[in-house]
Amino acid sequence: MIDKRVESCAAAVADISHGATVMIGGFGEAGSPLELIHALVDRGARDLTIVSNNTGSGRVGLAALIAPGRVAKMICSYPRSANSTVFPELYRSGRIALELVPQGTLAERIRAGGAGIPAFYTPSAVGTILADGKESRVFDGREHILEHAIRADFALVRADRADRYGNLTYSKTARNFGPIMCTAADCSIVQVRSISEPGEMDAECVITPGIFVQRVVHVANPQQESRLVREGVAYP
Amino acid sequence: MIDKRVESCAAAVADISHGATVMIGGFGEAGSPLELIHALVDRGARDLTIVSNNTGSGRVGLAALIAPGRVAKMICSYPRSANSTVFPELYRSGRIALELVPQGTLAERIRAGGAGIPAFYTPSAVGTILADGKESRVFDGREHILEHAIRADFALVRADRADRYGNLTYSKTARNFGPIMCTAADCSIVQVRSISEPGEMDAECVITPGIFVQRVVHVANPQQESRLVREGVAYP
Amino acid sequence: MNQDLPPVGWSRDDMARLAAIDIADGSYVNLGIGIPELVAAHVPPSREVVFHTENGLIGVGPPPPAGFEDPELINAGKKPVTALPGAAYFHHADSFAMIRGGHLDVSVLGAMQVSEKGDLANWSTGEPDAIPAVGGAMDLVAGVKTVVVLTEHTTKSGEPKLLRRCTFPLTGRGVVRRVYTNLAVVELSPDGFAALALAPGLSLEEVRRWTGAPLSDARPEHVRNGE
Amino acid sequence: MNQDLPPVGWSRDDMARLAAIDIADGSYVNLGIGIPELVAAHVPPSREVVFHTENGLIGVGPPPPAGFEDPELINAGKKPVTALPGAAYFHHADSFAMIRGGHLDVSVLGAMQVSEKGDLANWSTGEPDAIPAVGGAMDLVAGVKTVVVLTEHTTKSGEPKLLRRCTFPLTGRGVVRRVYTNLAVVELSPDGFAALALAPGLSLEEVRRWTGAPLSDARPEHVRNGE
Repeated sequence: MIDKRVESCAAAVADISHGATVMIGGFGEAGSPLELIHALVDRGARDLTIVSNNTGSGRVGLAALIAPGRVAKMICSYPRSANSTVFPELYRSGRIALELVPQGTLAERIRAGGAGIPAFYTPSAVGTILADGKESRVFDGREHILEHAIRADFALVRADRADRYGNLTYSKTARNFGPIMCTAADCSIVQVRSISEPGEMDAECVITPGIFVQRVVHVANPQQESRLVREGVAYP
Repeated sequence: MIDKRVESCAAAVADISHGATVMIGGFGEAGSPLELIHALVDRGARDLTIVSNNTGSGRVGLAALIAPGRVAKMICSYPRSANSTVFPELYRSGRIALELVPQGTLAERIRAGGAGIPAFYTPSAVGTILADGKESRVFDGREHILEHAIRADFALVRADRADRYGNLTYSKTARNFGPIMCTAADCSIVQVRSISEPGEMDAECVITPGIFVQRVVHVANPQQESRLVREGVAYP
Repeated sequence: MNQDLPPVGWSRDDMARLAAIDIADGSYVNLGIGIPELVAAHVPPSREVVFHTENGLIGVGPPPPAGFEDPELINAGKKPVTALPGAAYFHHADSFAMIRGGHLDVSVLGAMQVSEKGDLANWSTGEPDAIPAVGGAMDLVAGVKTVVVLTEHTTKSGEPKLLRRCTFPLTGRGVVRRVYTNLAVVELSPDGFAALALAPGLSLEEVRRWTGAPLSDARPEHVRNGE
Repeated sequence: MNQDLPPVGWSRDDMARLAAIDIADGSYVNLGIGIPELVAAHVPPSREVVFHTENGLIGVGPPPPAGFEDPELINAGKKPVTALPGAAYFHHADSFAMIRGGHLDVSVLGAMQVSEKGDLANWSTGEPDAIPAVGGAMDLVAGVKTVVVLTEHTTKSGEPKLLRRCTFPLTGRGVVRRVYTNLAVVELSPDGFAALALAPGLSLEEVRRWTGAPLSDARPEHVRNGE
C-alpha cells in the first residue's frame, strides 16, 4: 500500500544533509512550512542552498535557519521585507551568497526543473543588470534571455490537505510556490493541516497529484509566523 | 459589467476568417467542441491552420472541417485513429500539410505560447526524424532540441461549466488541451454545458481563470461525436 | 515654507483616481505595492475591473474588516485582502504565465526614476550596501500590455524622478506608457515626456522646474488657452 | 502447421503478467496502447501500482461495466476507463511535465522494432504513404525512468522485431531496458540482448532463430542447467 505519511517533521527531514539544495515554499508567511523549517534547524544541516521567494522575517522560520549561518546561498526574488533583518546582516558582511532572480523567472525556472525542460527563453529582465552575462537571442524581433531550470534535493512545502498518496490541496494564496516546488525536487516533503481518506478529495480539484510528493506530515495547528515575529519569538 | 457570454456558436465564430490559425481542444472526442467546429464549418473560412491533437473521425467535427478542404495545414501529434479517413485521404493526395509534433512537445509549445516563453529545450524526439533540422544543444551531458511556442488567432474549446467572467471547470479527461489552448490564443471561445453565477464555482477549483477566455457559449446538450460516427452522420 | 521644495499638487488619492479613470471597463489589472494599491478604490462604479495579484489570485477584493484578516489571503504587498465572487486561485508559474504571456491589460507600478525613453527604475538604488530585491516588477514590465507609473513627481528632498536617463539600475527599458504624479499626468511620447494634465494651480513652467528632462505640452487646446 | 512460423510461446496475458511482476510496489506507471494495457490486470494483489494516462488522469482504474462508459473518462487508447479513489485529473502540459520531468517510474510500450542498443521504433513504418502518427511515445521514452516493451517476438509473418539495427524510424535511441515477448524476457545489456527467461518448452536456440541479433544467455544457472 502506498502511504507517504511520516510521523513527525523531524523524521521527515532526517536525511537532509550538509550541502543540500532545498526549496522552501511560501510567499511571506503564506504557505511557509514553519514546522518543517524548524525541524531542519534542529537537524543542523549546513552549507545549504535555499530556493525561496523571500528570506524570512524575525527570528523564526527561514530567518531562524539563516541566522546560525546554515545557509550558504539564497536563490530568491525578494530578500528584503518587513521585519527581515537576519538576511541583510549576513549579506552585508559577506557571509551569505545571493542569486537574485525576477519572481516570474524564478517560478518558471522551478516549473521547468519539474517538467524536464533544461532551459527556456524569457523577455523578463532584458536590458537590466540581472541579464548581465546571460545569453540573449531575438525571437520575433524581441530580445530574450536564456534561463536554466532549477532543481533541488528536497522541497519543504505547506499545503492544506493531503491523502496517503500525497495528493494535495492548498488554501487560497498560500498555494503560491508549493505546487511547482513539489515537482522540482527529488524528495518533496509537505506539511498539511488535515489528512483525508483517498477519494475524499475531488479528483477535479487536486492541485498537486501525489506523484510529485514523497512525504506528508500532519501538522494540525501550525504556528503563525507573523504572530511569533510580533511576540519577538526566536527559534529555537 | 464583464459578461463574455455570446448567444450562439455562430456568433462566437463569426470573425474567424480565411487564413486564421485555430487551436481546437479535445483528445479524440473527449473535450472536442463539436458544436463550435460545426459553426466554423458553416462560417466557411478557408486556408485554416488547425492545431489539435487528432484529426477527427467519421464526417463530423474536425473531420467535417477538413473534408471540404478548408484546412491548409494540421499541427498535431496523432492524425491516425479509429474511423479517421478524411485526413488520410487528403494527406495522401497532397491536399493538406502536416506538422507532426510529439504530444508532449505539442502541449509544451502551446503552454509556452500562452506563457510568453518564445522557445525552450526538450529531450523529446532527440535522435529521431522529428528532430531533423532542429537546433540541438547539450545540457547536463544530454542532448536537447530547441522547440518554439505556438500561438493561435482563435481557440475553440469545450469545458463543463463557466461563469460570465469565463472562469472554467472541465469534466474528467475532457480537460486535456483546453486549459493550455485558452492561454495561447488571441481569442478563446469556449462551449460549456452549464453556466454558473459568479461565486458558485469554488475559487480553489477553477481550472481556467476567466482572464484566458474571451467568449463563452452555452451548449446545454452537446452531441456525442462517437455516436454520430456510429450512425454514419456527415456534417452538414 | 521652503522655497526649494516642490508644490504639493494632487493628493495620493487624486493621483489614484486619475489613473483609475484611464483604465477601461473590463480590464485585468495588476497593482504594484504602495501608492498603486490605492487605485482599486477609485474605479468608477460604472466599470468592472478585475485585479490580479501575482502571488496567486485574480478577482482581488477590498481589504477585510479588522478582525477578519486571513494570513493565507494576501496581496503581493503581503497585506490582507478578500476574494470577490468570480475569483480564482493559482500557483506562481500560472500567475506569471498570465503576466509574461500578455494577458493582463494594465500594470500600475511605483517608481524611483523614469526616463524620457520610458525606462523604469523601481527596484534598487544600486548602492553598494543596498539589499537588492526585485520581486515581480521585471516580469510585469516585460509582459503586461500597458505599464503606467504612479509616483510623487520628486523625491522627498525635491530631486526629480522624471529624468533624461535613469541613474539607478533599470527594471525595464522603454516600458512606461504614462506617469501619474502629484504635479502632472505625463505621457511617454516618441519625443519624450509630454504633459497631459497639470495639478490645479500649477503652470507648465512650475512643473518643468521639478522635472529632470524636457516636458512638452500635450494638454488639449482649450485647457492650454485657459491657463 | 507452417514450419516457417515461430512457436506460439506465452499468451498475451502471460506476457503482461511477467511485465507486471517486475513492477515494484508503489510505482507510477504509464501503459501504452495495445498489449501493454493488459498489464494493469496482472499487478500482484500485494502491491499498489498507480497508473497514469497521458490524456490527463493518474489513478486509472479498470474499464467500467458495460453501460457505464463515460466518453469523457478515457485512456490514451481512447477506451473507457474509471478513476480510483485518490485519482487526479490534470491538463496536457501538466501530464507531460510528469512524463518529461522523470516522475513516472515505468513506461510499458508496444514496439515494431527494438535494436540491440535499446533503440525503439514503434510509431511509423516509414513507408511513403503511411500516415505518420507519433502521439506521446517520444515523450515517454525521453522522460520515464524505466522503459520496457511488451510485444510479439516477431511480426505475424515471422520477421524478427529484435534486431541489430531498427529499419523503421526511431521513437528514441538507447531507451529500452527490457523486452517481454511471447518467446522470452530479454534484457538490454551493454553487450546487447540477453535472455532472462524463455517461454515453456523453448530452447535458447529456437528463440535465437526468431531473433534478428545475437542473444546471450542471462538465465539463472539452475534454469540453464535444467534446460
